[in-house]
Amino acid sequence: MTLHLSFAVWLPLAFGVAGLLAPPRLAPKLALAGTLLVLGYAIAYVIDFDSANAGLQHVTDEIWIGELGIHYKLALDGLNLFLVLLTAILWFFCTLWASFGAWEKPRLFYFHLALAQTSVLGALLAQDLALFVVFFDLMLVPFFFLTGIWGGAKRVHATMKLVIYTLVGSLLMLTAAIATGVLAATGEDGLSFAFSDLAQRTIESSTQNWLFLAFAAAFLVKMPAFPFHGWMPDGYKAMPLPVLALFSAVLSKVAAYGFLRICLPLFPDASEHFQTLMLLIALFSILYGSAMAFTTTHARLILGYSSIAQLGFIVLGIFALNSQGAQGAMLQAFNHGLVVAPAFFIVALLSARADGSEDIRDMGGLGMRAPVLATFFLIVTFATLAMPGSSNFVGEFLILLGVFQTKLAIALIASTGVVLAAVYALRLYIRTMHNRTGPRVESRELSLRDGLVLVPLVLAILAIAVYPQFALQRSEPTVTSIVPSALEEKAAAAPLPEASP
Amino acid sequence: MDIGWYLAVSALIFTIGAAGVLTRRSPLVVLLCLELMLNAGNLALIAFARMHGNADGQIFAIVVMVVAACEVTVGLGLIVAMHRRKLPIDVDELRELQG
Amino acid sequence: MIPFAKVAAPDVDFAGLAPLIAVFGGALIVLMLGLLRSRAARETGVPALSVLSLVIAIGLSIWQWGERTDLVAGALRLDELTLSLTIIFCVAGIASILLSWRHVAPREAAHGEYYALLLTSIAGMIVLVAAQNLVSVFLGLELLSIPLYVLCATEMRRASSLESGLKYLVIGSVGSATLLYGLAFLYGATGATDFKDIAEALGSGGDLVSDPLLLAGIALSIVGLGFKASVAPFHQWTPDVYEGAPTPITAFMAVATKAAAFGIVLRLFDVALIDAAVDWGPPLAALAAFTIVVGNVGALGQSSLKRLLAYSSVAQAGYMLAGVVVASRLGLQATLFYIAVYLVMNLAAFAVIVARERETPLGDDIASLDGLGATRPALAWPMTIAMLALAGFPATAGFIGKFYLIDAAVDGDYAWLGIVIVVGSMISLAYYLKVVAAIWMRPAAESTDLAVLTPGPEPLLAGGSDEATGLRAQGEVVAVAVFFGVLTVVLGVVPSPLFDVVRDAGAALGLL
Amino acid sequence: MSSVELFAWLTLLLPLAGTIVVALAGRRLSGRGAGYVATGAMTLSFASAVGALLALQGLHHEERQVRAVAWDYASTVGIDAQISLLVDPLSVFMILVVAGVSTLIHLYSIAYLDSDRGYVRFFAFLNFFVFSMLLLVLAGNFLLLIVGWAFVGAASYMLISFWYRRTTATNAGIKAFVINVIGDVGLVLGTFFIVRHTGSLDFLETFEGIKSDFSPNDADLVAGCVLLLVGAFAKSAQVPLHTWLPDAMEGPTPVSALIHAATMVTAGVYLIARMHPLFELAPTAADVGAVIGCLTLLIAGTIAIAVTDLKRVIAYSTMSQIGYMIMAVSAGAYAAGLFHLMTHAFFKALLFMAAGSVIAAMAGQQNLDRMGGFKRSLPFTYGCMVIGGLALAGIPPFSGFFSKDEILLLIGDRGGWYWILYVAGYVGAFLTGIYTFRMIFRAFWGDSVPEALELEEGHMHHPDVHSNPANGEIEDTEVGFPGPEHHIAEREPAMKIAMGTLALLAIVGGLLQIPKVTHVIDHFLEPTFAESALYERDPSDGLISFGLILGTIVGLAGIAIAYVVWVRKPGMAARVRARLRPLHGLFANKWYFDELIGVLVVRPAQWFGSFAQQTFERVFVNGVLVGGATGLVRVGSSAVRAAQTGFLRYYAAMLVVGMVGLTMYFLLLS
Repeated sequence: MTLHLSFAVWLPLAFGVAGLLAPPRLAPKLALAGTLLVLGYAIAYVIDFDSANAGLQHVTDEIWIGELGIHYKLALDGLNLFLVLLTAILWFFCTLWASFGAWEKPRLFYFHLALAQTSVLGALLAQDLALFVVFFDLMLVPFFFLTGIWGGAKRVHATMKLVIYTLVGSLLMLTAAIATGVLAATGEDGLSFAFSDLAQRTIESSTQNWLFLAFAAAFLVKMPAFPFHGWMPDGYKAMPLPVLALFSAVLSKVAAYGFLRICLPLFPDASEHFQTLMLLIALFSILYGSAMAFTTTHARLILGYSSIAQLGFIVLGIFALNSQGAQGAMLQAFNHGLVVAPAFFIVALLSARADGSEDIRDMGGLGMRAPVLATFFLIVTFATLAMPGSSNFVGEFLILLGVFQTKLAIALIASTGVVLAAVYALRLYIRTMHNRTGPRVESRELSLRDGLVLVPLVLAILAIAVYPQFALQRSEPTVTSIVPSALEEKAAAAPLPEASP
Repeated sequence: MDIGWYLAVSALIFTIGAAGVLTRRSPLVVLLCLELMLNAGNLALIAFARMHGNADGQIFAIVVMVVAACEVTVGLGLIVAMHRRKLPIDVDELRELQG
Repeated sequence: MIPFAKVAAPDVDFAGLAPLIAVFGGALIVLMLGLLRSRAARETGVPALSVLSLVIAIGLSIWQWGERTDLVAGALRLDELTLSLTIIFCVAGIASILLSWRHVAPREAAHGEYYALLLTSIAGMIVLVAAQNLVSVFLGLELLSIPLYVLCATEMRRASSLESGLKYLVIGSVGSATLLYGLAFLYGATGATDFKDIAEALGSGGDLVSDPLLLAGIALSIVGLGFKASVAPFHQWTPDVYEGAPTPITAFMAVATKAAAFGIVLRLFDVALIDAAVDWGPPLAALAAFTIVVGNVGALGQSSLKRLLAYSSVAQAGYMLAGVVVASRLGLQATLFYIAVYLVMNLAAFAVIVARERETPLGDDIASLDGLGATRPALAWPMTIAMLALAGFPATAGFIGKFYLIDAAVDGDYAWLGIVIVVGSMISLAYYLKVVAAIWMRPAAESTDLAVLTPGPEPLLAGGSDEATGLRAQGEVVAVAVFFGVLTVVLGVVPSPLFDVVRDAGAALGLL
Repeated sequence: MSSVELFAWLTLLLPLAGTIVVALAGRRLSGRGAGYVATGAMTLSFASAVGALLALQGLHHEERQVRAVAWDYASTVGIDAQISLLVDPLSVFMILVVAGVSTLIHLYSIAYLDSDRGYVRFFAFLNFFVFSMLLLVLAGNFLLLIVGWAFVGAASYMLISFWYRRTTATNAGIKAFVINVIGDVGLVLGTFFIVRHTGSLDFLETFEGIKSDFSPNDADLVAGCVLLLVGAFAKSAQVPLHTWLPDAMEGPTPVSALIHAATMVTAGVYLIARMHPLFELAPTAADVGAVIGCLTLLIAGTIAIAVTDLKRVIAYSTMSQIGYMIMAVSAGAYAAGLFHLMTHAFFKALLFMAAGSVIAAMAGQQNLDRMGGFKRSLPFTYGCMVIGGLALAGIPPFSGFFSKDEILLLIGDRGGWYWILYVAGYVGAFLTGIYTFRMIFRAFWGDSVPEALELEEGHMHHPDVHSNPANGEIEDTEVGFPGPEHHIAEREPAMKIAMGTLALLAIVGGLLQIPKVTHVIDHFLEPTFAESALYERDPSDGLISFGLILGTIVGLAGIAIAYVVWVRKPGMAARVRARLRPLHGLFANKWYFDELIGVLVVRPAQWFGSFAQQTFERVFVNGVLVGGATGLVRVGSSAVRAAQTGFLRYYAAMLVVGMVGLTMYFLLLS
């Protein structure tokens, strides 16, 4: 059974272009069709996936630019399988959600949405460093327009800030990526950016360091991690919610994925060298994000800062530099995406019931006539705060266990983040659904149409909560093959000191 | 023979020309000074040609003279055009474009 | 009895000179044709003929592709570098002719002269990049510059046009004088004007490489050529001249002049002075970095699009210089690649500016683009693509170009220059994206719609004010914009053909 | 699948099924339908629990530890978490208590919660809670234990803020939840410390390997056990993590009876008993548990004397009783601790139910000062209250007497410094007597308050406007608090049955385990504690009889004092209070624990939050990082544009300067 990955990658764009040419009222339908097809593909991939195989599957490998040694190489493995699935799921449902609203210039809107999906899928599936960079930077373009054209107040300023800020990192990454390829290339075997080739070649530690830092800059800004989140508040406030849901749920994961895919395998020494630094950044992200989340009153920003904290956990797991941490990070990336998107959807519903306001001070008592909505929101809330029994908990459990075994103190401090999460998540729930009814609030039950978006996502959350093993067993071979490689090379670099007689 | 002196002179001329361009406000004088700079180059070329004992430099110099002539002509043309437009013949007045 | 003086007629390789001849010939014919009475002949025939001659020149260059011979007693060199650049000049020429057609400038300075000068300038460029002899270098340089001085000033009703002309002339002459002085020193140091001989002289070892005469020569030539390529701190004429000159001419200067300058820079430094690379490498790298910063920083907060693009062209010059600095074949190819890409990106942008200058009373102010996305998608998309490409976004030619340049820089142990390039790009985002934002994210100003809707009849009296010309049909302008916009994306996705071209050109300079 | 496993699964899943059915179909069920469905589910669950008991007894003595595995939950990279139950005497004992008491409380709630708008929601939550509790006690590995642990906390949160329009209720809810999460974290970290060495999350495997994995009092093991204790303390409301329990009384009374008396709060006791192999290998940690338990029982006792809120009195007494249990299981008196857990479940649930009846009669008013003279109007409730009270005060032959005495007996038998705990235990018993009967006397004796009189005339008091007794804000009756109708045991057969049954159990429950006479629980639990060194002990007869007598005397003395102070000499209470003002202040303000935590934890967190929000974000993140960079660029930009003067000669000058500079550089190079 061969499922060409190129289809999955380019389908959305194809439909997007078609929508651009079709009459406006068809645009949303075409977009939906495209995303649905991709979702079908993704599910097929998951079914077809050989969970025993640590290597690449469904490989597509062409030379794109021979002169620069850039391959057009796509493949699936345990690292990106579930992120691809996540992308497919969320894009379908967010497009569905978007199709509820009426956008001016609809064709352009859905075109950019599709372009975004193509670039994200490309970045996830790319098995060539340069190709990854291409898609990674391309991701920003559609979001620049989506925010700038259809965004809220101060959208132009916000979108400029967002794009420039995040590109600052990405461009450094561009140089680093090229340098990686060039410096890794040796006399006999020429320039090549394919991960498989790069993994064979070695780069001296001193060089690794600055390369690593450049990549880290790109990823940390994109996530965002403290203190590189300056663009986040404005950007989040300005984006249209369906777009924001995608941005927060998927793009940050691509950054996390970048660490696993690039930094650990290609710069093992540097990863080792900067481990503590990265762990500290992660730790601060957790604490700072949480603190911000339980002080701000803007519903979007609560989720935004909570994402900073969650991403902090993911980075924590990645830089535990052991397979538990990596597995946890992998799972958590999937979980967080799956949880935060419906959360944003719920925020949309809430503000619709609170007279358009997204400030939790204007909400309250919304659960009164909406038991179903309240229930779903409660489930999402518990998942957000990584309540045991949710898949998020399994993720955090693995992450903390991983860190616990390398840097005990950090694990202990980080665990307070779990408590803080409980505070801000419940605060959001209570201040909106419970307490006295707000002045301009009218409590309404979930409409059937909204149900179409919310119910499947919540069901997905429950499903993965009951059987996280489904994801874990598929990602395990790859993760274990990637992470220890970072460590054993380190071991090779520095042989264990002999016990002195 | 020692061409040091020739070079010194040409350098002097070049400097004078440059100084003139920098100090004079009338485009006409500026053009003259440009001529000086170019001819400083010529002098150097010929001197070197003499030193190396080959004709390349001299040919070069002759070419330069031609070119210099064209340049000045065009310059004068422009100045005339400006005069027709009643624009001040003063390089310091040309400040519409800046920033 | 008087012996017959026998003058051996030199055997001229007409095939090799064919492109040059085509352009020169075109210039002469056009000049003649310009004297005709009928307006149709002057206003349509002349540009058409000029385009034709350029097309022929392109055809001939393609025909000559692969030839590597010396022409005119070794004064000129025919190889892929020359030919590829020739094609670039001709394309730029055709574009700017199409933009000039029905533009105000040629009418004010009789059509014949206008187009003839343009063609002459192109001829000069060809000579310049083919030059492998100090004399022909200077000759070519002046041949390309002097017509441009005039062309800048052709919109004689606009004081700023004249001003830019004079400024360009004076500063340009200082530049050429400097160059000349530098060339003189080079000659003095090496005793040769032919690049080959110079290279041999340098290559022969000895302490010539550290001879003050040579070094002074190099320094002065850097200044002279850097001026043409608008390398900071010799860039200051650029914004003023670009802004003042008629927009089609600005477009031409922006792409062609820069290409020519870099063409000769490549030949002079990577062929003749290659062995002195240790001397000129570091300072050139410093200049490149400085240029990148100055250009990008200067472009911020400009409200005139032409001025903005002028500064951006300064920055781009810095990027290209990085390719020269590394003094490697890879660097040469990267530079050449970027020159081509740069041409494509800029022509798209300038075409849109021309169109808007005619459609709106706002001239080249950035506000003239407000709401373009809604009113004129055919112009909005090319401009957007061009801006994103200049900013180096992927899936555009600009990205590949930068990629290649950084690749070369890192490969030549100038990784820090690679960093400077991306830092520059970061800054550049601020103004490129501002343009894109204006196109898509601002409401359209009323006046523009009006101008679009009523493309009134052509006023009988030739040469009205800008407003009068503003209401003219301009299919060709839009066509140029769209063509180069599309090309930008195509080259961004399938750059391989361009890579083949630059590989040949790189191979042509055997010394590397 | 063996019958044991089958019954275990049924016990676990029936309440869950109940939840789902009620949640989906509840609104369609008429009247009390939801209540009946939920109670039915619980009854079946209890039945299958009994089935599990029988099936387990059917097995051979050594085989009474059954693992029931469903599927792999998270078994990857070195952890092996499955959906697996551990069915052994301990867990069966727990599910019997939990399911049994829960069934009765469901029954009680059918009537008590009637006419509450949240009726359906209530039973859905209640069933879900029982499911979580059963999951907790049946869990076969650490991960699943933690899951149950957290679910219980969540359910408790949902039920505490059941009347979510009350800010007091929501605040109490979040407080309870957050403290419970702290417990979860403790549990998780504790697990890490242990798993790190044992390499397995499964209980049985962990316990088997434990001796080889750890040396006695191994640092990691002690750390792990102490962290487990943190979890236990948070759940079981032991100092200093107890502050949520009194506030939790915001929940409906049946909730207090079920969660905050009978089941959830005893999870800590279960945990320690379950982990006894670890604690016996880490005596230091065990001693910490014992000491904290002891402290709690004293502190809670003293507070219970001072507070005036009926339910809070019972809540503090719960804390104190759980103090006994924690002390017991930490000191190795496992059977005794669990025995007390059981009897306590009976009489404490009973007390809460009775209190609920009184509160209903008071139309939601819970303040003891406003009560009095309900003896006549609420005879049945009064009877139950007295029975519960006697059991709680440890008066023979009521159940509490035997269980409490056995605990103290075995602690005394440990000798050494445990004597301190022994003495403290009796002091606690004395306090118990006082506060229990203070409560009873003040509520039921004395002269009747208007509500009581009204009830004697045969109709219940209903205020025309409902207000939250806690803070007086007007109730939002849309979510039905307090339901327009109140329900007292006297008029509701369902409540009568539930309370009657519990009263009976409270009386006879103690007979299961009478020193020297019956050892039912000892023998039943034996397989679980087979490995334990501390399990089999028989104290000297002298100690036994001394303990029994002392216990009786202390209990009676307490009651007597309560009688004197609050019945015989009215006004003496005031005088005592005046005499011991500082002490009373300390007690009445609950030893200032809330304030302490506020200063140490809450305030700093809030300060950090607002600092980040108001200062750091603006100054550093946006100011220095973003503003700094952009500012730098701006400066450069203005500089470049300032240089662009437009003066031709200036440009020429720049050109020349550049030229000279470059030439200089090159000449210096040579």
